[in-house]
Formats: sequence, C-alpha cells, structure tokens
Amino acid sequence: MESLSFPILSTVVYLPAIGALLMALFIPGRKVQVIRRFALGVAFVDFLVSLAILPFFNAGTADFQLVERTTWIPGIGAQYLMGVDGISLLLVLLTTVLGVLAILSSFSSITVRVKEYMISLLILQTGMLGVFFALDIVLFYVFWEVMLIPMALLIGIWGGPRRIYAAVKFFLFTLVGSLFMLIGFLVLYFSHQSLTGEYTFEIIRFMDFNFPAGVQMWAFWALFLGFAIKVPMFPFHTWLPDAHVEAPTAGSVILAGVLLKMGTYGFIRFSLPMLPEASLKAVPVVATLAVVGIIYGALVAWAQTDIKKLVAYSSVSHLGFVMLGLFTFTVQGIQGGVLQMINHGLSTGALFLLVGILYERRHTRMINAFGGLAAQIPLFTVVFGIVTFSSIGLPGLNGFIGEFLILLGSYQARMWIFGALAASGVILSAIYMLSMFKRVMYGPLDKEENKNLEDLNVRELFTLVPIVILIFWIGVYPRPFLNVLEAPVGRVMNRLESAKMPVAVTPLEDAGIQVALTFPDGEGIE
Amino acid sequence: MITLTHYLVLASIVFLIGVMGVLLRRNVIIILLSIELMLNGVNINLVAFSHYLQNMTGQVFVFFVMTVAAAEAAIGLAIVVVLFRNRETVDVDEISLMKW
Amino acid sequence: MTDAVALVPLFPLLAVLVNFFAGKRMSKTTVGIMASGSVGASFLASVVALMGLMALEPGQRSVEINLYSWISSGNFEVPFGFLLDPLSAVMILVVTGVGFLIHVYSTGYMHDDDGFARYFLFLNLFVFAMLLLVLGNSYLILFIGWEGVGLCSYLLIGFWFTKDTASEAGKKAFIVNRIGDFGFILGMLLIVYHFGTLQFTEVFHKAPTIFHSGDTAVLVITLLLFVGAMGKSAQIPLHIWLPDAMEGPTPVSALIHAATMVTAGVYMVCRSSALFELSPVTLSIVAVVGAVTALFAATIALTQNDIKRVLAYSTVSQLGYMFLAAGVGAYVAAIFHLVTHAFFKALLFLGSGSVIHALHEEQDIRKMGGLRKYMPTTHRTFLIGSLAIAGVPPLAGFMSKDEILFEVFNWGRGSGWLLLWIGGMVTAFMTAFYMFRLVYKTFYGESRMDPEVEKHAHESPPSITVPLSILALLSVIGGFLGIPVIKKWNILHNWLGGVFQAAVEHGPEAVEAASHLAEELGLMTVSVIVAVSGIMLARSIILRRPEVAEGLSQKYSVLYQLSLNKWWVDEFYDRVVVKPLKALSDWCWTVFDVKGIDGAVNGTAWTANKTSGILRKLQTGFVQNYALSIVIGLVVMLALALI
Amino acid sequence: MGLESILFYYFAIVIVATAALAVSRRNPVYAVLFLLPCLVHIAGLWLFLGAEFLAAIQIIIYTGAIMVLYLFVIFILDLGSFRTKRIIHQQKSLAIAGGLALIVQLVVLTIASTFPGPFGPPQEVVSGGNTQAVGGVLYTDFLFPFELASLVLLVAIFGAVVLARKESEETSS
Repeated sequence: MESLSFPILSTVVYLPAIGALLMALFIPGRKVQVIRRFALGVAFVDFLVSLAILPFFNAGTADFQLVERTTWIPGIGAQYLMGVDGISLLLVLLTTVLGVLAILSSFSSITVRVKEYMISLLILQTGMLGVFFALDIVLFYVFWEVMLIPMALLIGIWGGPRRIYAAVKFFLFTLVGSLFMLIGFLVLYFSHQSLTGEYTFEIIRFMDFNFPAGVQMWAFWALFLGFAIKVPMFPFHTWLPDAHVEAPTAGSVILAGVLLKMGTYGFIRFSLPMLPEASLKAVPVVATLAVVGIIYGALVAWAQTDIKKLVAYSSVSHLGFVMLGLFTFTVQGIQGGVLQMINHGLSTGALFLLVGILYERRHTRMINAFGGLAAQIPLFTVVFGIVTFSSIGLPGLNGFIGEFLILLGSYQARMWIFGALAASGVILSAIYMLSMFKRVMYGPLDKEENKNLEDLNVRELFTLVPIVILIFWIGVYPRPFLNVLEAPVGRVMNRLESAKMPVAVTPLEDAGIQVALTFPDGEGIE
Repeated sequence: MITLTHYLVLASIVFLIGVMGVLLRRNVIIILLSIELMLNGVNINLVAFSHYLQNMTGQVFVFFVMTVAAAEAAIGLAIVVVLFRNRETVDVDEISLMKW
Repeated sequence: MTDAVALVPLFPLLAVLVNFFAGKRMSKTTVGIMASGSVGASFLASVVALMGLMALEPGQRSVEINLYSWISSGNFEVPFGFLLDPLSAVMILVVTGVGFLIHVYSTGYMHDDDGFARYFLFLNLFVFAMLLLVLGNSYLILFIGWEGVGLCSYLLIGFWFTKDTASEAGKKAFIVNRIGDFGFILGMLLIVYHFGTLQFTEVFHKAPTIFHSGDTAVLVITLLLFVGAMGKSAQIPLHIWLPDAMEGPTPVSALIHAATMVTAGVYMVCRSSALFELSPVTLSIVAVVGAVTALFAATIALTQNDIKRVLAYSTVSQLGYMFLAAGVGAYVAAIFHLVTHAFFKALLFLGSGSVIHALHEEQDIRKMGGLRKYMPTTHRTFLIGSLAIAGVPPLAGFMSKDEILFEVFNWGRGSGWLLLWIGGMVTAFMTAFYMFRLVYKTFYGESRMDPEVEKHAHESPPSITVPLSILALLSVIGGFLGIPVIKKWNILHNWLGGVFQAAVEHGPEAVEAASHLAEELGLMTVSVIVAVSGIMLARSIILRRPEVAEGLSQKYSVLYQLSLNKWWVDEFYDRVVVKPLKALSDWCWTVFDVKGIDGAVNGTAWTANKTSGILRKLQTGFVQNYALSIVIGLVVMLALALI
Repeated sequence: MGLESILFYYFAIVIVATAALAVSRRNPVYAVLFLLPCLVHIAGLWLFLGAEFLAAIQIIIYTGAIMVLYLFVIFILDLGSFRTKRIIHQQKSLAIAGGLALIVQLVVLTIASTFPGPFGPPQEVVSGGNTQAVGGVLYTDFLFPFELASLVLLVAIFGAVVLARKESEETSS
C-alpha cells in the first residue's frame, strides 16, 4: 500500500460537497446561470481530479492504493480509511463522468429552485464517491446513507406528478435494505471482535478473515437484503420504475448510472470476499433470482407504454446479468459483471438523457405519442440508435463484452441452464428495445406536435458524445478496462477458491441441483 | 416526636392534591396553580431530607426549583395570555390542536 | 502480399467514417464514388491477398494476422485478428466483387433518393461487417461481423423507415436473427468450455483429440451453431424474416438477402466443418433441414405474385441446397453453389430492381408483361440468370446444383438419402418452373401494365445495365470454377480441398471418380431433363395457356391457397409464439408486477398506515389525558416495585 | 405531645386544607387567594427544618412575586368571571382512582421505609447559619448550575415578552 502525501481521494470525494457549501453560502439563488456554470465547473474539476488518480494508480496489484488513514472514532475502532482498487476506480470515473453530464443535462430542464437542485446533486456526488472509496465499514455506511437523502429530494421536489409517492417508496425501500445491511455489518464486527479481541471496521481486515460458517450465513443474507434491494434484484425491484419515472432526468441518470451499482458493488466488496462460503451456498438462490430478473425484467419492459419505464425495467434485466456474472465465481463472470456495471451505467444513462430530451420538448414520454421522429431529428436518431444497440448488446459496442463474459463465466462454472436462460435475454432485449425504437423513431411522422421537434443542440450533444465515445471504446478496445479489473478480481477469486477447496464439486452440484446436460468428459480448460 | 416520615406523608398529600388539580380541573390557570402546588410538595420533601441527612444539597435544589417555577409561571402565563387573546378561552378541553 | 488482407475491411470502414461525419455535406456523386471506390479498392486488395495466398505452398495456405488483443479475461483471450485461407479468400472475393457491382448499381438506382448518403453509409458498413465475418480468425470476430451484418440488414430493410411495413420487417429480421444468435452464443460458450479458446485454428486442430465422433458435447455444440446458421440463412423454421426483408431497396436485397449475408450461415457451417464432421447426427439434421427448406420454399415461390418475393423464396430454397450440400459433407459443393448463387441471384435481383425502377415501384408481376421490347438488356441478363438458376448447362447454376445433387446421391449415409435426392430434384423442377413463370409473366406475353406506367417504361441507365451485364457474364462462366467429372480441372475443389481436410478424413469414403463417371453423367442428364421440362411446362401453361394455370389453381385450391399464403407460417408463429409471449409480458406487468409484488409492497405500507391510524387515536391532544397516563404509569410502576 | 408536634400538625392541617380549597375553587381568584396562606405555611414549616433562607425566599418570591403575577394575569384577562363549561374534567373517575392509588402507595411506601439517624441540621448550618451555608454551597459547588439558572430566567423573560406581545407587526406586514 503506497500512499501519497496529498489526500487525492478525499479531494475527489469532498470537492463537490465543498462546492455545494460555497454555492449555498455565496451565490444568491436568483443568479441561475452562475449557479449552473459553477456547479458544472465543480463537477468538471472533480472529474479532472479523479482522472489525476490514474498516473498514481498501479493496475498490477490487487492491494488498495493511495490509502488515507486517520483515527476517527477510536472507541468503536472506526477509522477514516479510504483507498482505491481497480473496481472502485472504474466506478469512480463513471460517477464523475456521469456527474458532469447530469449537471449539464439539467441546464434547461430545471428552472425552479436551481440552487437547491445543484446542491443536492453535488452532495449526492460526494456520497456516491465516498461509498466507492471507503475502506471502513462505518465510513461506508455513512456515505451510503448520505446518498439517500439528496436522491430522495431530487425525486420528491423536482420529479413528476407522483413524485412524493416515488420518493417515499425509494426512501423506505432503500432504508429498510440498509438497516438489514447494518445488521449484517454488526454481525461481522462483533464476530470478528469475539474471535480476535480487536474492535475494527476495516474492510481489508475482514476480507482476509475467515468468519465461522454460521456467522457467514446470517451475515450474508442480511447483507443480501440490503444490496439486493439497491441493485435491485427481482422481486425487490418495484421501487425502481416509480423512482425512475418520477425523477428528473439527471436524477434518473445518476440513479441508473451509479446508484444501482452500489448494490452490486456491495456484493463484490463485501459478500463475495468476506463471506465466500455462504456466497457459494447461496449460488442457487441468487442465480435463480438473477435469471428470473433478466427474463422477467425484459418481459415487463416489453409491455410498457412509457419509454422511461421501459428503460427502468430494462435495468432490472441488465442488472440480473451483473448478478449472474458475480455469482458464477469465475474470473470471466466477475470481470464481465463489473464491466457490465459500467456498461449499464453508460447506455442506460444515455437512454435516460435521450428520453429526458424528448420529454423536455414534448412533455410526454408515452411511446404512442411519438412516431416517425427519425425524419425530423436525424442527429437524435443516430445517437438513440447507437445507444439502443449498445443496450441490446451488439458486438463492437460496450454491452456485448460484458454480457458475453458473464455468459462465458456461467458456462465455465457449468451453470448450463442459468447461462442458457440468461442468454435468452439477448433475444428479449432486442424485442423490447427495437419495438420501442421502431414505434418512436420509425413510421410516418403523423403527430402534428412532433413536426416542429428540434434536433439536439450543442449542449445536449456535449452530454451525449462522451458516452457514445465510451460506448465504442469499451466495445472495440476493452483491454484497459479489463486490465484494471484483473488484479482485484483475482483477489476475490482467491478468496472464493479457498472456500471452494474443501468441497471439490462445483457450486451447482454442491447445492443439489441436477444438471440437465451431462457431458461425457468434463475435461475442459480448467 | 415528628419524624421524617411525617414530613414525607405531608409532602405526598400536597403533591397529590396538586396532581388531582392537574388531572381534574379544566381551567388553565388552576392547572398552573396545581403545578405550583406539586412543586411545593416536592420542595417540602427536599428540605426535609436535607435536614435529616444533614446535607445542604437539598436546599440548593429547592432554590433551583423555585427558579424554574418562576420561569415556568412567566412562560405559562404568557401562553395563557396569548391563548386567551386568540381563542377567548382558558378551557383545556377546547384546546386540542395537537390532536392527530 | 497476404498482409493486404488487413486492408480489405479497412477501405469500407474508412468510407463509413468519412460518410458518417461528412456525408451530409458531400455531393451525391462524391458519396457514390467514395462508397463504390472503397469496395472496389477492397476488391483489389482481396485480389492481391489471393495472389499472395496462391504463391504459398498448398499446405501453408493459412495466414493469421492478429491486430491486437481484443478481450482478455483470466485465461480466456480473443485477439482481434484475421484468418486468410482459401475459404476466406473465396468469400472476400465474392463479397467485394459482387458488392462492388451492387454499389455501382446503387448509385444509379438510388440516385433520386433523399437518403443517398445514409444508404451508402449503411451499405459500406455492411460490407465492412461482412468482411469481418468471413475474415475473422475466431468465432467471436466472426460473431461481430455476424451481428454487424444483422444490424445493417435491419437498417437497410427499414431504410424507408416512414413505411410501417419496412420498419416492421427490419425489426422482424433482427429479432429472428437474434433467435439464431442465441443458439450461436451458447455454441460459442460450449466451445470455450471444452477448448478454452475460440480461435478457429486451435479449435479445429484440437477437435479430433478432444471429441470422439458422435459425442453428446459436440452434438450439442454443432446443433447450437446450426441454430445460428438457420437464423442467418433463413432456414426452416426461422425463414420467415427473409421474404419480409424485401421491403428494403432492391440492391440491398441483392447484396444482403441474396448474395452475401444470408450465405453467412453456410459459410459458418463450412468453416466449422471440423466440428460438424464429428457429429453425424447434426450433419443429418443439417441435410434434412436444408432439403426440406429447399422444397418448402420452392412450393411457395410457385404462386407468389410479387417479383421480389418470388426471388426471396427462391433464395431460401437455394440456401436450402447449400445446407443440403454441407449436410452431406460436400462443403466444396456448398461453397461452389454459394458463389454461383451470389452471381445469378444478385443478377436476378438487380434485374428485378431494374424492372421495378422502370415501372415506378411496381412489383406485382400481374401488372407486367411484354417488357422485353422496352428493356432489352435487362431482359437478356434476367433470362441468363433464370437459365442459370434453373440449371441449364453449362451455366453456373447447373454446375453447382448438379454437384450438390451428385454428392447427395452418393452420400449413402442413413437410409433416407434417396429421399433427400428426390427432394432436391423436385425442387430443381419447381425452380425451373417458377423462374420461368416469372420470366414469362414479366417480359413476355401481353402487356398488363397501366398505360400510364407503360408510357414511361424504359431501359435503365448504364450504371444499372453494366453491372447486370457483368453479373450475367459471371453467371455464364462462373460454373467453370468447378468443372464436374474431371477432378483435376475442378479449380475450386483443389483450392478449397485443404480447408475441408477434416471432412475428407472423417467423411464417407472418398468417391472414386472412375467408377462413378457413368453415374455422374447419368445424373447430369436427369437434371437437365428436369430443368428443361420445368421450363417447358412454364412456357406451355403460363405463356401459352394461362387458363390452364387458372384451372389448376381452382382445382387444387387448397394447395394453391397453402402456397399463396406461405403455409400460414407467419400466422402460426403469431398465434403460438408472439401472442402468448406478449400476453405473458402484459400479465407479468399488469398482474404480477403491479398487483403482485407492488401490491405486497403497498399492502405493507397500507397495513402500517392503518395500524398507526388506529394508534394515533390515542393521541387526543388533551394534555390532561397525557398527564393521567403518566399517573397511571407511575401507579403501575410503584405497584410493581412494592410487590 | 410537645409544642413541636402541635405546631407541625397545625401547619400540616392548614397546608392541606388551603391546598385542597385552592384547587377546588371555581373562581381562579379565590384559588390564588387560598394558595397564598398555603405557601406561607409551607415556609413556616421550613423554619422547623432550619431552612430560614428558603423560608424567606418562599415568602418573597412565591407569595410576593409569582402569586401576584397570577393575580395580575387573572385580573387583566378578567378571568375571574370566566366560566368553563364544566369544572371537573370528564376523566374524573379514572383520575380519582389513580390518585387514591398513588397516595396509598406513597404513604405505604413512606411508612414502611425506615430512615436511619442521626438527624439534625447540616454541619454548615451548625457552624455559621443557614443563609451563609446556602451561599457557601451555591457559589462553590453549584456555581455553574447557578449561572445556568440565571440564564433560564433570562430566557424565560424574553420568552414571556415575545409570547405576550401583541402581534401588531405581523398582522400589519
């Protein structure tokens, strides 16, 4: 663990909050333009600072880097401990990028209480970044809850007609989840204390500690509830469509792009490395829920009449893929899962931006209010098309790499049925996305209101082009991303492997599930 | 021989009279007076114990209780004034804005 | 020189990029020249690469060029690389060659369209993807191209997106293809599981050591791959998208839905011959599916009245032939037919495009007739194409189709081979019939055109007729790539032999040429007779006595309706697959999600709300009530303390 | 029965009686007037217990200040003639039962408890006198609470002023 004298991670985390504070104190609320530019500036500087992590980052090691450590609450052993590894690095960069785009996208769509809005967004940013960097459970939990409030405010104040319902639902759902999560953390804390006599909340310490099987079981399911609600996994997903539909565009982007990653991040940071045995035992349940989520989310998405709701349900489907990937316990599956987290953030974020642009112009998101837009707004159509196909998982774009690695992982883990069912999501995603695309963009331009629709303006183009570039980059040359993930995923794998050791059978057979396809000789590559 | 017990019983009775006033009366002024009575019941207790335990702290407490009683009377009566000005009543049964 | 292969896909890609960023600002001429030129340059690069390949020893003719490591995860790695071997060399020549002609043709055909630049953007992108498909050195690179061509097909079918049927057809094509891709992906996953890699060379090299012939694993893998091929190459039961795909511009139908993309499945099966050879069951299935598709599509083509639909079903049918060939292990014959089919079917489509263009988008052959005198070049070239597909010697179609039928006849594996051969023959007969039905109805006889349309009927410009003539020439001489009977002169066989070594080793005993000479000649005679009789029949009942055709359709109206309505397959799928799935989707949302899960969630909230509603009644707002509760609490506590 | 006992019972009876009368008067003016002797007698009782300072304070502050404040308010608002609909609250049966139970418990508890001797005036009082003793403790051990108490009073003054002020400004603005 090398450390840098300058606390760069804390800078990245607190910069938005400091910006929000300055804005609250010094900029009067009526100077809307100044507020917007200032917020954008803060987010952009934050993005640059987060990029500055890269030169100091060594992709070759699984250790946490640039660690900042200070005593915080010595009485309970909580420390102020931050660090970064490949997984959190990617997610942090995603967060800072989407943060800039989210602010840029709300320049014209938010006109009331702009100051409060920007402050909420910036504080939200701090919370999210803190979650990814925190290496102490108490610190993690604090940031985790910090995110909740500005997000609920964003939905509840600047949202659509049912915003209060959606905000309360979002808040309660996640709060219930995080309480279970807290219980799980405390179980770990006290179990570790009783076995070593040491009070600590250090994540790294827990990662290398072998918790007793009984403790693992309870802690796993407590954490599972917390994370699964956040992901959200089927059947804990119903807060998501409401929250997405009611949230303002930037809220949806952040929600889909980053907040949903918290759950999966939790799994890979806590559940898998800390509780490997319980995780192994949980595979049948989790994988089943993940696969059900993939298919169910896709089917429900197909039935939607509201574009935003469709995209929201597609998130359920895509995150099912992520969960399946993580719970294959193979290098490919986990790498694919993490990459898919990034991919989903980009493509779904972009979809929400696009829907937001349409909504801003037409004040409706109903699919049947559109049709034939391709002729009227060609530039929009191009971007929409690219993002749609990225979401479908077209090879050469980002979505494919993640999905393929996940499916590959599931087959390496001999989860034949799960893999095959998950792969059927490939068909379903094409069905619902293309149906929507067709009904919105193609066909005759027969609605009078759509005939004066304006194409993307420069600002909107600036919000979308970075995402499109990343979509192509990951699709064509994913090596840098996969390289960064190599070492930390290897670390997780080591933990899982050591847990697998005593039982020489695969997780599936361990759980007593009969594999339908049996192969005469299983000598593969492993 | 008057013992501590006598004082305590007396204090209890005074306190109880205060309690009954608070519970039963509907006039805010009377309720406030009943509270004063309750405080005095407690004060008797404190002074008695102070004497019998040969410790000054009880008396100091009485001093503080009186301070608080003065403050309470001032605020309480101010509230009564405002209340009466707005609602034309000092009947507690007609003041239930805090009801669900 | 073989390195030139890297340039082959590069040119179209560059054209795509330039067109994407600057296409709007360029003139139509510039766009057309750039688009066609890039494909032409690719063709030249392909020729250079081919010559480089020919310069190598026959045993060395497999050059891999890895550009960079694309995906690397754990011990799984896929480089982005190309494989140049005789098979891919043939394919890139066909793709770029035919592609170039169709580009040139398109500059004329699409000249008045507003989306000119967009059209060529998609078309170039298609060529790029198709080249990736045939050049990729691993299944995954192939899959990029595979999906890429699917994307372009989607975009080009729906090119005239304001037409609802067009965008619907595009969507349908993509989704049906995705069903195939689903199988293909699973196949790839199993390959990785067993081989640890997706590189062609490694997989094919290891295949015989890892699997025994007939292993379940290899059966599953090949079946899954074949599902992918069925989707892409429109084989039963996934053929439904191809006829609808005719909604796209005609050159697109020629390039994508006749000459190149739809043959990707055949290419992939041939490429994977080393695996397919290990699974006789799969091969039989491939052969049967191919034969059934060929026959089935031909029956539909008999009665269709849309000029492009006839050709579309004909394409499905011919693709069936190719799979039949691949299924019986005659991969060279399959590729041979792929090549010749690319020539004559592109020719036919382009010819039909010329007709449609001249008649102002009229596609119904009932409203044509007598066009011979208006469009001599189109007529001549179309006739050549029809003769070729009908199997009249010595045109290309005869050569390749005959080789397939010969191989099928000599297959001798399983008991049903004769049935397959008869099916092939019947199909050949029907092919000759429906093609000439088309020719006679379009170019001969009385004009049934609108007088208004007829006035404007004219021969097409050179940008259209020149490619037609070149393709006609190719349809005539293309067959000599695979001269039958005399193996030594069979260029294609010698060229591709090395690629399909596995087929030779694992396939049935090599047919000894000498003993079969008589047989081969005999079969040839049979096919010629079948073809000619088909043509004659068409001539007699379509051209001479239309009332007979009328009478037949009346007499066998059940069969006629079955054919005319394409066996109601679309309707069947709609009832059995689409509607139930849609209903399930609606049910999942409106019932399960909203009422079930969310109902439970909101129910919890409702319960909490009601409970607190009852409890809050305790909150009377009367201070004295609270005071009383304090007293009672005190009493209770003291009572507890005293007891 | 010595003088001490006679005086104690006198004080006790007066205290209880006036207290009972005070809480039961319909007219608050009478209630205050009954409470005055009650408080004075409590002060007298404290003299027995050697708390002269507190007894003085009791008379000066309680009777002299607080009770007068009550009277003022009653007079200003003319509450003497105010009639509530019912004197007695409707929860009377429960309240009386609770109260009786409480007093029984308290008395039983008090009588049942034994308090060990020796009893007598605090050490400080013996050496100096009650006022000096209170002052000594108040300004040393309880200095900080004492200051706090003054703060409480200050806040109470502000509060009373703010609350009772007529809302003329707010209604006008």
